[in-house]
Amino acid sequence: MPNLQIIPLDYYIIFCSALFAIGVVGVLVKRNALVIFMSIELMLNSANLLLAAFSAYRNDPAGQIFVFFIMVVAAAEVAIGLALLVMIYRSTHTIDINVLNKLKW
Amino acid sequence: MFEYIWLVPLFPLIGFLVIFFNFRRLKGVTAGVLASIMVFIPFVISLFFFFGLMNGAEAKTVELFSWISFNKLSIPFSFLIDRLSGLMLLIVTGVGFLIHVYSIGYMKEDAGFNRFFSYMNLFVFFMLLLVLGSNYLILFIGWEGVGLCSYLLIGFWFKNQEFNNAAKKAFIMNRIGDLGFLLALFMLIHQFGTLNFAEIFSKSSAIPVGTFSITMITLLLFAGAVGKSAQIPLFTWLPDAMAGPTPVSALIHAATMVTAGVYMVARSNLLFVLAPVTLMTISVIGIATALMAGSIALFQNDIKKILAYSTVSQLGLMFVALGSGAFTGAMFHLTTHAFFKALLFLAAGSVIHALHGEQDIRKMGGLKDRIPVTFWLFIIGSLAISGIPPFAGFFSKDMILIGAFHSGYVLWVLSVAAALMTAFYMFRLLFIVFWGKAAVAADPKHPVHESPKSMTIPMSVLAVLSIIGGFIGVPALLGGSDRIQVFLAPLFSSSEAFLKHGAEVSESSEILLMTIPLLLILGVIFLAWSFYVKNRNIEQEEPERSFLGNLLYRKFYVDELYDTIVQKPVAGLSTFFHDTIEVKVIDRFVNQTGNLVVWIGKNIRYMQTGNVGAYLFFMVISIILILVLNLFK
Amino acid sequence: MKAIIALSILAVLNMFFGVRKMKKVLLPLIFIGLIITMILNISDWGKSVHYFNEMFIADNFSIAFSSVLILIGILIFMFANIYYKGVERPLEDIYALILFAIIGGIVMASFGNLILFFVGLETLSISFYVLAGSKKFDIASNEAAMKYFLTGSFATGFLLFGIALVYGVSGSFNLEAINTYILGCNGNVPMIFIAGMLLIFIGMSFKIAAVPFHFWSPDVYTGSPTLITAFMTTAGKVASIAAFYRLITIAFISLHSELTTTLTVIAVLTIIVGNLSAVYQDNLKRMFAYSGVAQSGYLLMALIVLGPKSAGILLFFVLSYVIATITAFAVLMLIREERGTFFIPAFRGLAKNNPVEAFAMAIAMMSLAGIPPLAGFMAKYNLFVLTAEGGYTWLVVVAVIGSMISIYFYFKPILASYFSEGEPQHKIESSVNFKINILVLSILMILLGFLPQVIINLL
Amino acid sequence: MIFSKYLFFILSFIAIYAALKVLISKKPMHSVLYLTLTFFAIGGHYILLNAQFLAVVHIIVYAGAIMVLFIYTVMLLNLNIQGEFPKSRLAKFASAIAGGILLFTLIAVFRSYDLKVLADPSLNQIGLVKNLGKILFQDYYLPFELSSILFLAAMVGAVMLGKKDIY
Repeated sequence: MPNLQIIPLDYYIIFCSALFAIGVVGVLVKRNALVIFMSIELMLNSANLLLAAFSAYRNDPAGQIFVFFIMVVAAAEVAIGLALLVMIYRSTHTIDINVLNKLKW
Repeated sequence: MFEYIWLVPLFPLIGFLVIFFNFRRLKGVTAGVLASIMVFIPFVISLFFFFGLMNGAEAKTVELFSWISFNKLSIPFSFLIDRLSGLMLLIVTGVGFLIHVYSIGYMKEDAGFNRFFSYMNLFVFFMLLLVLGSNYLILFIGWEGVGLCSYLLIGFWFKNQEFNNAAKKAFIMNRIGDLGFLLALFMLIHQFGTLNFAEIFSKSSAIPVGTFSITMITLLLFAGAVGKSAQIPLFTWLPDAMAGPTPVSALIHAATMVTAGVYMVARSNLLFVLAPVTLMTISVIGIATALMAGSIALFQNDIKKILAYSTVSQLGLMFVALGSGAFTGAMFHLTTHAFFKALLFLAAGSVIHALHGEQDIRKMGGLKDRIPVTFWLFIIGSLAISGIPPFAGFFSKDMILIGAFHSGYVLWVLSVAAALMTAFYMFRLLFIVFWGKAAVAADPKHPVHESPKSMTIPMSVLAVLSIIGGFIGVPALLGGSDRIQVFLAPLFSSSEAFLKHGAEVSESSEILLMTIPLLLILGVIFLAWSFYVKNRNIEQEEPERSFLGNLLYRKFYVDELYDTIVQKPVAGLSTFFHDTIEVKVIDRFVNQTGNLVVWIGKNIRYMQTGNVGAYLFFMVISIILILVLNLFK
Repeated sequence: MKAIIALSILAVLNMFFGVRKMKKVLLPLIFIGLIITMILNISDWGKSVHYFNEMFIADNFSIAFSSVLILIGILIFMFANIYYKGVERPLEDIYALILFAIIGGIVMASFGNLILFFVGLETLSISFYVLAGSKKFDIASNEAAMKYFLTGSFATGFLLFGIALVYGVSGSFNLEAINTYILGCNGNVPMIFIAGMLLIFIGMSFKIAAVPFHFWSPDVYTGSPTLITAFMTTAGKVASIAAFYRLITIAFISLHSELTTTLTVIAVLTIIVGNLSAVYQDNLKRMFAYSGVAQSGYLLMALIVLGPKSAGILLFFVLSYVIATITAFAVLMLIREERGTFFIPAFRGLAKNNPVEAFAMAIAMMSLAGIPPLAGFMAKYNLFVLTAEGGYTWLVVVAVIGSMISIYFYFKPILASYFSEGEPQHKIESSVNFKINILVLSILMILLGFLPQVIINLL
Repeated sequence: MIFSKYLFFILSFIAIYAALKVLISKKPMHSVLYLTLTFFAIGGHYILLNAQFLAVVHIIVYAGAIMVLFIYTVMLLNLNIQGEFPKSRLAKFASAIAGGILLFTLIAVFRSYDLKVLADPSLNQIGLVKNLGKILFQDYYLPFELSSILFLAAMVGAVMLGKKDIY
């Protein structure tokens, strides 16, 4: 029996898509590596929320478990990403991704 | 006894491996002797096989191991020994052995002696694989392998950039042909579900004549043959390939590898007769090549280049035979051509050797008395190639001409013209090189000397073969029994039914067909004699003269007549073919294709801008495209 | 499963000895460990064990590809001492990361559930990000790592979103369950599911560097330390294509026909762009990067036509690619060590002074180019036959033309080492051990060319 | 339950506003802070979905660990004074268009399918620690263990990148 009171799943999907698109635009629009990382985190988070929503509306815990693993991976990725960022900063003294153009053609 | 067929390719392979891995250690002529033995043993085995086949032994497929098998498709690694491969086996090992022996003397002073012999043995191995393979895949592997060896050997003296370019050109041109071959293989799999000769040919008999797919397959196979056997438009690599050592030219670029195309077409005769369009294409391309290469050869001045163009021309004639359905004629000419062209190349090598590397015939002359053995051998070779009875070339050329006659008078006339050109340029070469005065003063430090025994003996054997080789195919008209026709009949008889012949040639007209070309050839030889012996009319690099001055300089009116009516136009045509068609059109086309690829490569890499932002942007665009195109159809 | 446990123990042991500065122990330890892992891995052959609630499936396919991955590990460590010749440090961290990446790869070849797939993929990727930047004071290496990280985690975002959509519709992460769901739809699969599937495929296309998601690979492979490049091109490709194959054949097999057009277009683009871009490169390392892109295109062909033999052919292709690539990289590393450059002239006169190295390089390049009768030829040949049988003749035509073009650049080092004029460079000293290793690999390439059935019939 | 709907809109608005602000802000530090705000809003969504465990972990991991790392980096490298690296207007415009098309594609895809709602999230118990813990350590034991390898790899990697050796 559909409960009219609950929030429709569509809302979550649209919200998550919007968040995902904002993340994508952030990656494309920014040159600051740090902000690009943050945008990627946004993308991951939108996927997380989507999974959690699906999981809750299906009454299936697997989705929430996956969210848990995505958080694990995101933490690891951020640790590595920031370490790389520091490394780049040490050699170029900037975090502008446009300076990464030695390798081309 | 055919179970032991795998021994035949095994020996050259062992030879290659042993020499290749010890090529620092082997001293003196050891490598050469070893390599020769490794070709001699297969030759002996092949002889046994051949006599077995002559005595009526059945053709046999010897499966060594299962190689590739899909649910439907299975390709065993197996050898096929039948009369066709038996004949080829004999040519490859026999001529190969003689040339190996010759090379011991020829290459003795070369620093790359051991390397040379390892490549030569590898070549023989691949050639045997090509000949023995019982399916198109093994044939293709041999095909690629001989190409690779030819490439290695053309570029053998790799210090010279020009030689290197020649090697590259040979490689590229062969690749273009191979593309056709490979596509044909896939189409064969698609059509027949197998690559085995026996299965394909048994299945093909059920297919009506002129089907599109068979026509495509045969045209693509022929494209492979065009590349390998140097036909129009892919023939220009062969003259350039003369950059390699002379024995290589003799073995690979005259006797064996370049004839692989002819062999392949003859092997697939049951497919080709199903495609009349292809057969006609083969005839047209063959005769065009024969005429074009022949006319280019008329006025070349490099001894090896002349022989190279001659090879192209003779291969053209073989294709004429194939195209007109005279498969036996093609194989016969292939055999005799292997003998006399190898002989001519080796003799040319001997001349070059005697003159310490000189290849320009204008700087030769009067060698008749100084290197008499080579001289006589050269005469035998020239008579054989020109088709003077009773030398080998007469009979095989006769068979081709009769085959061409069946396809129409025009083809016959053009083939005769090609044969006449052959006689002219061969005797021009002979007369210029051996008659007259020595063009270069004898250098006391490097006297002109006859070649050593290790070189003359193989040549003599080849000369004997060039004399008697034709007797395996003496036509009934001359009281022979045409043994080669009988020998190869099991392979070609079933395709006879598909060929529509013109009117049966009566005995009297056959005599005419035999004698008219012969008389013409004799006339052409006389012409060459009057040009180059009597009047010694050799265009040295001399100052430009006005037309009037020229008229005064050449006192004989007859000469002028010849000059304007015969020589000028022919020479003009010859230059035109060489300078315009070959160099400008074909070479340029090949080079441009290569350049185009490089140009695209050069520019396409700028897509890789080096900017991550751009990469990410491209990715997003592609993702959107993929999503939209897939979801909103 | 056993292989993963053994590798984890090995990695930890390796770090332990590394911290203790016992440099001499490390490589022998890793060799023994990897060989034990290989044996443990193969011991499950034919049993098809399903571990942990269908999480991890050790069927023959996964064991075969895991073995290839372990083999890559053995080969890479074989040549590690050449690359890290003058380094004092025990380098246990780099070795450990290589082992971790192999674990990730094995998981990717054996998963039965998208959660495990994701964890494996990320283990592999994170190790790769770090390894790419492991030459810390080399700006090219930094740049490679950063580019790889940015593009890689971006692609991961799309992959995750795709997984979320697939889960949202089908309600499970289990591959079999997803397939059951698709079958239950009776051909009326919702668009949202297809969108999710496409996003997953886009993520995988990124990992195997297929055009138009290949942009990272030339730069990353050029900038990374050479040994790592050799590792990443091989292990990354093998693991990703295995995962891709598993996804397609188990989860999305019923929707395969929907995908073929997209896959074909991607394969064609990949072959063309990869081969053409490599033509102009004189920097061998970069040339390898582009040619690796082209090879991905051939790999994709195996996913387009799925027959009973396509897994075997994929395995054979991957194996021949791995052996040839690592052999070529080994010689390349040696030359770089001595001559300081990756450019073609460094190969001049190699045949004269270092015949073994030149021979191995020539065999490897010819195998990659697909010259018969070497392994690479048989691999390509079988693949093309498979595709032609499936009716994709024009795809085969493109692939054949592509490999014709590839001969041009693959032959550059052979030409330089055997045929180039000019003064040959001085001799490069190399150990007997190294010579034997590359010779064995060359012989393997020749042997495999004659016995493709042995490998293909395994699966 | 109207209340929860309002809460959804408020949280969504905060999240999207903050997410946009992450992009618009010129100083990295501001971006980081706005991102933290977004994360808190998403945490609110988790609670709304009755996924308490995830909400807690989310706050701890993202707001607690990841954002602290970001802030640390910003301060360590003194990035705030570096300011912006502006992209050209065209690039910005193209990016926005691309993102917009992506969004529309996704929404169009979702609109075409009526997602079945099988359960009321406010009533089910799956998001509780007890339930999740049981499943995690029974069915998903293997990925859990493997994630320890992943962490080990990340740790080794981060330490290695931080050291001052050449290799």
